Amino acid sequence: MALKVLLMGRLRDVAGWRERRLEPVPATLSALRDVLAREDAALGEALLGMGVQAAVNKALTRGDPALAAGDEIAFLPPMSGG
Amino acid sequence: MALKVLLMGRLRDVAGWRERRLEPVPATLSALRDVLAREDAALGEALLGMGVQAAVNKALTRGDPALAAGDEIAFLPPMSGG
Amino acid sequence: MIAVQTEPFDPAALLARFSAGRTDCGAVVSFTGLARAATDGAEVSTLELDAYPGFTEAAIATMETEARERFAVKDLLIVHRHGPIGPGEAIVFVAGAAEHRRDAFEAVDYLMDRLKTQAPFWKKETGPDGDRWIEPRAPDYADAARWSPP
Amino acid sequence: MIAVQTEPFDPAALLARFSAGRTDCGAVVSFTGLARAATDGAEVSTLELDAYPGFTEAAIATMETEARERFAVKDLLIVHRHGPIGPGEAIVFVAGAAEHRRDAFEAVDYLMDRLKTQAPFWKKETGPDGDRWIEPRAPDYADAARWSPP
Repeated sequence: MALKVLLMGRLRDVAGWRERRLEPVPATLSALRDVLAREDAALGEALLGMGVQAAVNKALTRGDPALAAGDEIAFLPPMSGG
Repeated sequence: MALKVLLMGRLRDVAGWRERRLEPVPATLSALRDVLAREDAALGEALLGMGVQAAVNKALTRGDPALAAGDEIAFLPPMSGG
Repeated sequence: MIAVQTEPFDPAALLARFSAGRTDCGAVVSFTGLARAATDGAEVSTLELDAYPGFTEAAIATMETEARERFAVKDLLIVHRHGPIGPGEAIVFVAGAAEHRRDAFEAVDYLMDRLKTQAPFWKKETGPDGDRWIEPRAPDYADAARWSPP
Repeated sequence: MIAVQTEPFDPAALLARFSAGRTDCGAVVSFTGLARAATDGAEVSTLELDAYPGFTEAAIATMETEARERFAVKDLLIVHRHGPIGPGEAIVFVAGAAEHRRDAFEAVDYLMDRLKTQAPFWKKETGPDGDRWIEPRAPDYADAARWSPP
């Protein structure tokens, strides 16, 4: 099983995609960022931008969690409702 | 022409009236209070109660204005809308 | 706009009319004051508000003017009922529209503090335990004191 | 109660339903956020909000729970739209009912500050000058910082 990667907000415009499956599964969140940055330097930079957070399986995460097949990773620029 | 005297709120319950005409016209607001107090001591006391204000011709007044025939005097306990 | 009336009014209809066609305002705040069925545990069957015709409208109009001077609002609406009011019925409706929400919140909050402590109405609650006149509570005066003098 | 939906909604109808039959609450405060036709002078033809299904609802539900713990409210309602939204249409509606008005005002004010800075939506304005992503403004973060941490 692959990893599911989601981009939200302006990250979608930077990358030109919203959702993809990724195989093989990188071991950690930072390894996933590296894989994406090697393919698309602009996206790699945007993922490290001010206020961009990551959620693993719909829970906000801090640090560098390990990833497993079937996980859903979302990259979230600053949020704003209302 | 007489003076028109209005009572609002709980002053109406104390006095048992809401509006009356008064003749002769007392010279000042304090003289009017004295006239009313002589007729009804409970009302006289209530008129001096905490937060009771007076309006002459629908304008709040401070001090002891002179009164004239045709004036409308209202005694106003603490106000509360909403 | 202000209205002081004995007729019941529908806060939702007022909000609909107040908000209609606003493409210049990001924020509409409304306050509805409802007559409660009990105060401090004592049952209330009717709330009766007396107004002083002419004087009451003028005082509320002054409050509205001062709120417009104080906050960056595009529009304000104050509707206040008097006469007998049953539990669950609306006593007052205040709405504010502004480009940004802080002005709308503060204008409505400010007007309610002013109305509670300074609007010329006198309120009597009638219930099975008799009548009682309602005057502003200590927190009402404390709330009103949060705003600097005009 | 919370709802996150793409369907348009009518704030007045929500207020009517939210206020109906309340004889235990003296105060109902509502906030309606409307899509503006222009931001900082730039014309906006459409506002588009993206949500993250599941994650967005959960984050808003947490905010509602925290507001209930923080303020003495009897009821809260949050309705938030996503997808494309035209000028003048409602984006968000928040209502709070409380025995006393301060709790109702503060709960709605608090929820709007949280929603503006922390609700998982991403907003894009589309107009004749192109697209732009909208992120919280400095005053939004300042407003949110007024509340002590949970």
